[in-house]
Amino acid sequence: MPNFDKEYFNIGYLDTLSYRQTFIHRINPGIKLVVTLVFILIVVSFSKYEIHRLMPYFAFPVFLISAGEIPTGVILKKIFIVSPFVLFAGMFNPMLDTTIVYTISGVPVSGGWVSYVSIIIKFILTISSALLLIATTSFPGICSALEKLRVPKVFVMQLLFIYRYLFVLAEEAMRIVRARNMRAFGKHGRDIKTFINIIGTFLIRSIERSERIYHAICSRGFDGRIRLLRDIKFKFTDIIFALLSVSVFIILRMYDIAELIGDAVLKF
Amino acid sequence: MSHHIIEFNNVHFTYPDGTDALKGLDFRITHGESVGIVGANGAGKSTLISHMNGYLLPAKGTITIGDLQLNKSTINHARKTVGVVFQNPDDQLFMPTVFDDVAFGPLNLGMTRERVIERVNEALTTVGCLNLKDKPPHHLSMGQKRAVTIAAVIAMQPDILVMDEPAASLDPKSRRQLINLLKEFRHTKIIASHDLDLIRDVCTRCLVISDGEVTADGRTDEILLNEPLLEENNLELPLSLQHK
Amino acid sequence: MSHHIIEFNNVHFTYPDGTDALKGLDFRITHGESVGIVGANGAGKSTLISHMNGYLLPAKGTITIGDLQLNKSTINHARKTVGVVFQNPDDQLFMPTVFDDVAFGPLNLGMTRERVIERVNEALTTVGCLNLKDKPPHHLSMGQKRAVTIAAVIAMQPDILVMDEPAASLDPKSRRQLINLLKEFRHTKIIASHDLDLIRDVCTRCLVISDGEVTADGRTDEILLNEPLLEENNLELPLSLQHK
Amino acid sequence: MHMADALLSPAVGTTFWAGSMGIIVYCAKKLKENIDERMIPLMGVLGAFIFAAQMINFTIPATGSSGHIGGGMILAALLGPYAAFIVIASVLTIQSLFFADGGILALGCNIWNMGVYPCFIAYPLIYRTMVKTGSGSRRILIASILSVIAGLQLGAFSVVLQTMLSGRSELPFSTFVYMMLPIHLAIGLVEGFITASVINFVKSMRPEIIESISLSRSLSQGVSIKKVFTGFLIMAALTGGVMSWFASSHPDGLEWSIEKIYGKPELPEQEHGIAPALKQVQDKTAFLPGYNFKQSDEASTKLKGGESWPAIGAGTSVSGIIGSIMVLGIILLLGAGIKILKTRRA
Ligand SMILES: Nc1ncnc2c1ncn2[C@@H]1O[C@H](COP(=O)(O)OP(=O)(O)OP(=O)(O)O)[C@@H](O)[C@H]1O
Ligand SMILES: Nc1ncnc2c1ncn2[C@@H]1O[C@H](COP(=O)(O)OP(=O)(O)OP(=O)(O)O)[C@@H](O)[C@H]1O
Ligand SMILES: [Mg+2]
Ligand SMILES: [Mg+2]
Repeated sequence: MPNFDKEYFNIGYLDTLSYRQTFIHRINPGIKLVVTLVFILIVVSFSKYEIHRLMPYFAFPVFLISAGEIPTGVILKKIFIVSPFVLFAGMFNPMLDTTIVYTISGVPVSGGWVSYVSIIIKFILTISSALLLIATTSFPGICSALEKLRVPKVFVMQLLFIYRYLFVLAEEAMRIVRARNMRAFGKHGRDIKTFINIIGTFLIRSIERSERIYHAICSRGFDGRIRLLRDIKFKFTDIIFALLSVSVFIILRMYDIAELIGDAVLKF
Repeated sequence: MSHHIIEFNNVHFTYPDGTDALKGLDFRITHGESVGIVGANGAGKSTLISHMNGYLLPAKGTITIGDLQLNKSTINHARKTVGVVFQNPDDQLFMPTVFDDVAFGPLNLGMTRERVIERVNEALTTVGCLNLKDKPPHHLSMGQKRAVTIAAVIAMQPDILVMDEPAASLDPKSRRQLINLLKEFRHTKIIASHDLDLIRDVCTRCLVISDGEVTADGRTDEILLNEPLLEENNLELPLSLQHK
Repeated sequence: MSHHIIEFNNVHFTYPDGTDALKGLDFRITHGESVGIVGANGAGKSTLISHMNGYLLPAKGTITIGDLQLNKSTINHARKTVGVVFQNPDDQLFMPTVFDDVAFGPLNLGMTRERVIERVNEALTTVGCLNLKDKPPHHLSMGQKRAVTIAAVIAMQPDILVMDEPAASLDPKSRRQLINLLKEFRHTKIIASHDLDLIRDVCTRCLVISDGEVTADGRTDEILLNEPLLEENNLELPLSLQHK
Repeated sequence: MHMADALLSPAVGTTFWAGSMGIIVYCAKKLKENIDERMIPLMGVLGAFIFAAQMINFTIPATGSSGHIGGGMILAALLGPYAAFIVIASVLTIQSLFFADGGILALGCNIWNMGVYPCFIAYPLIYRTMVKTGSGSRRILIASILSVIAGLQLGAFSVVLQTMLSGRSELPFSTFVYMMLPIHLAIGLVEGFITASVINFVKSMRPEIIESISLSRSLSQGVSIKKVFTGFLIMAALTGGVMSWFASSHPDGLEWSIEKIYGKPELPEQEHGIAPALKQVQDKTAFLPGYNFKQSDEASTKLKGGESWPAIGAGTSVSGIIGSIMVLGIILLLGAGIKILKTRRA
């Protein structure tokens, strides 16, 4: 299981970034979602020995970071935190696949190393595009896009509710931990029995909170349907963005740009 | 307009764990009155307020809102008539943005898009939060959350406005703004609070609750000067009258 | 006893989402002082208080408690020395019953059963909540919760007592008892509040915080009468001075 | 045990996306038929609770390290399988976006691994059959431990399978299984114990909560076992069908389709994808338990014998490397350029 340290839960900052106003932030959320999906699919479609062909795809995250004014460090840090499983699962490639595929100035490189590097590059590309999607698109925006894409309403409702109460309950949990630590010195008070008392009480409180929320919803005329007053229109720029980026992804999939450039340089 | 009347008749309530919180409440509030509810900690004020639009239903006795007696089938009417601002704003702002939240009620009332937008803008302007429209509630400060909760209730234009401890954790200036807002609201309003100075500023009538019963009911300026009564109910003279 | 000294030196703090909440705080509180902390909503009072026993650690600058500089290794010392009552009582009562909750701290200090029971009863009696001993905390009224939180901290008999908005939702009598309790507490005490009358009653010194900095620091009776300063900080004259 | 985009092939990723989406639609329909409105905020708050509760940790006895709850089975026990599945799926979706846990393509696999097994296998087949209204706390304890372990083992095994089918990792099947299952057995024991204790705690403090929730999730909450198995059969057929279709035309599905469209058959029949992967699985399990790295080493080299490294000579690879560096350089320069322009204008 991942190590749930503080950084992992520090999602408030990404959320704050998503409310900025740049050209990237203003692009229709649905378009951004679909473009990101296409990007990820194309990236993972490369076979495990292709490295240099993946390189041009860095253009997408780098473009989003710079045009969306997203601090690079934040994204890098997040990528670093979630990496262990991938690093582990790919770790054996260099040991097990020892066919030599490259010789770089006399140093032989095995297929295993190539495929390991390719996994890591894919990892960076796919993870950063997911993070950048959320850093440049407000979550409610993504949810209304999902609704437009015919994702079941109950599911979208759940996403909205969890998003809303995630922050409330996370802070509540943090304050509970604070209260416990204040009166538990060092390791005392962290035993499993106290833990169950705390979690159980927290669960009951959450359930009771849902009752109050239900009442609040009803007080404002809830009848089983949640209505959103929001219509997201397609702007001209949205369509341009979608067409441009998808065709660049496909062209890069068809032509080996890195190698073409490399060839040109070598000839020169 | 009998719409704006609230009447409690011998209302009893017991919490599931056996605590008798209300023990036969009796009172009647008519159109346009502004009523303060005061009393010791644990006297039953919040429990009483939870009955006003059916969050809790009485175990015994009856509650009448407008012309209708409150029960499971009239609960929706009560919810439309009585707008309640509870103690914790987080439980009441459930939508992902301030705009969506304030629009939620009017949309459910079946208004047109334009009317809804107008109402929302109006309500947010009243509480001075129009600039927060696109923010998610978790990016607001406590005082801002409270203001938005009030806007969400105002946007539904309830006939009766009810608030539980509305000034808690507001700084003195925001508290003063809230007092002015309440003074301007022309319909029936009911406010439970320990802030007796606020009650004195806003309410003309005052109910004193003690151990689940009404022990006094009268003009605010009489009740809040009645020192033996105050003493009995864990209360004090409003601070602005305690010249030092 | 240098035990009871708190010193902040150019303390900066930024929340994970980028909010700069403290921007270089400097002050020194010595043994036996009683200090009020006032300021607008969002000024940084609660953030400051969260630093007092290491719930938050400064991004820059140093904090000294007694003889020790506060850091990860001295945090347990700070927690034993400084008892903090935070703003929201809901999050401090995490055990299934009021008794368990108040006993939690003393038990962790390694006292015997008898001593713990004695301490708990004493603390609950002080705040007038002995009868609530077996109730689950989330089933208390707001004011009762606050009183129990105060009991939980008193039961640990800290050297330095810190409270964030301690009187909110207490009824006037409990508020008065709290004031008396605080007056009797002989060690260092620090109180953040919007209740300027309480500050005026309990504290001899007063810090005004504005936008993460100390904008004024002086005798309470001077600061709370300085109307331009108050105005600037969303504050008002204490109500008991607003003769009407 | 979050599956990750980088370890997936498009075929495996999209198949499980489709599978998980199908189940979400199915659950949504089920919920719509007989929902108590109170369930909507309850589900949302419990989803947020699962996140928040993971921030509270405890010391695991004997080891001294700290742990936290996972929570899937608590959700199933409180909400019933359909609502619990929707909540788990939403939690994972938010995790994949905000925490980038796994990624967006792997979301399908993750929902499958962490939602389907606990909600539609462990819960109905183990928990529900053992625990009835009025069951004692010991029964709840045993049922929780068994069902949590079953759910986690199936999920972990599923991670291994998805990784193998995608053919991005060289990890030998048996090693992978040996590493995943015991760890998740230990996690399952602790998690099961906590699940039971929390359920018992809520039951003792507020029995009416459990009752009223289980009332509100009304009658049809029992999952029909026949349906579960039909569902799995369909999914198995779908996976098998889609994958062998992809595998027969080209190992890396999307690559195949793009090239088909743009007519640039670049890589001659490569021999990986499902068929060799399955063969690899067979080979690997055949040396159970006495495999050693050298053997599997040979095995994989042998397997790759037929696979031609896309005709790249030393010359082209050098140009590839130089090109990569240049491309990266250009991208970074352009990115920096945009940033500078933006700050200038601001
Ligand atoms: N959910 C609950 N379950 C059981 N008892 C409760 C619950 N909520 C409140 N009580 C009890 O009911 C009584 C009345 O509580 P209520 O919250 O109405 O008081 P209040 O007048 O609002 O007090 P305060 O001024 O402190 O807010 C108290 O004794 C309280 O302990
Ligand atoms: N967890 C948090 N994450 C991000 N920002 C926060 C957080 N808590 C507080 N802030 C911000 O830090 C600033 C200081 O907040 P703080 O809570 O210290 O104010 P305060 O003086 O206690 O206000 P109040 O009188 O309303 O209690 C505010 O701008 C607030 O929005
Ligand atoms: Mg109350
Ligand atoms: Mg504060």
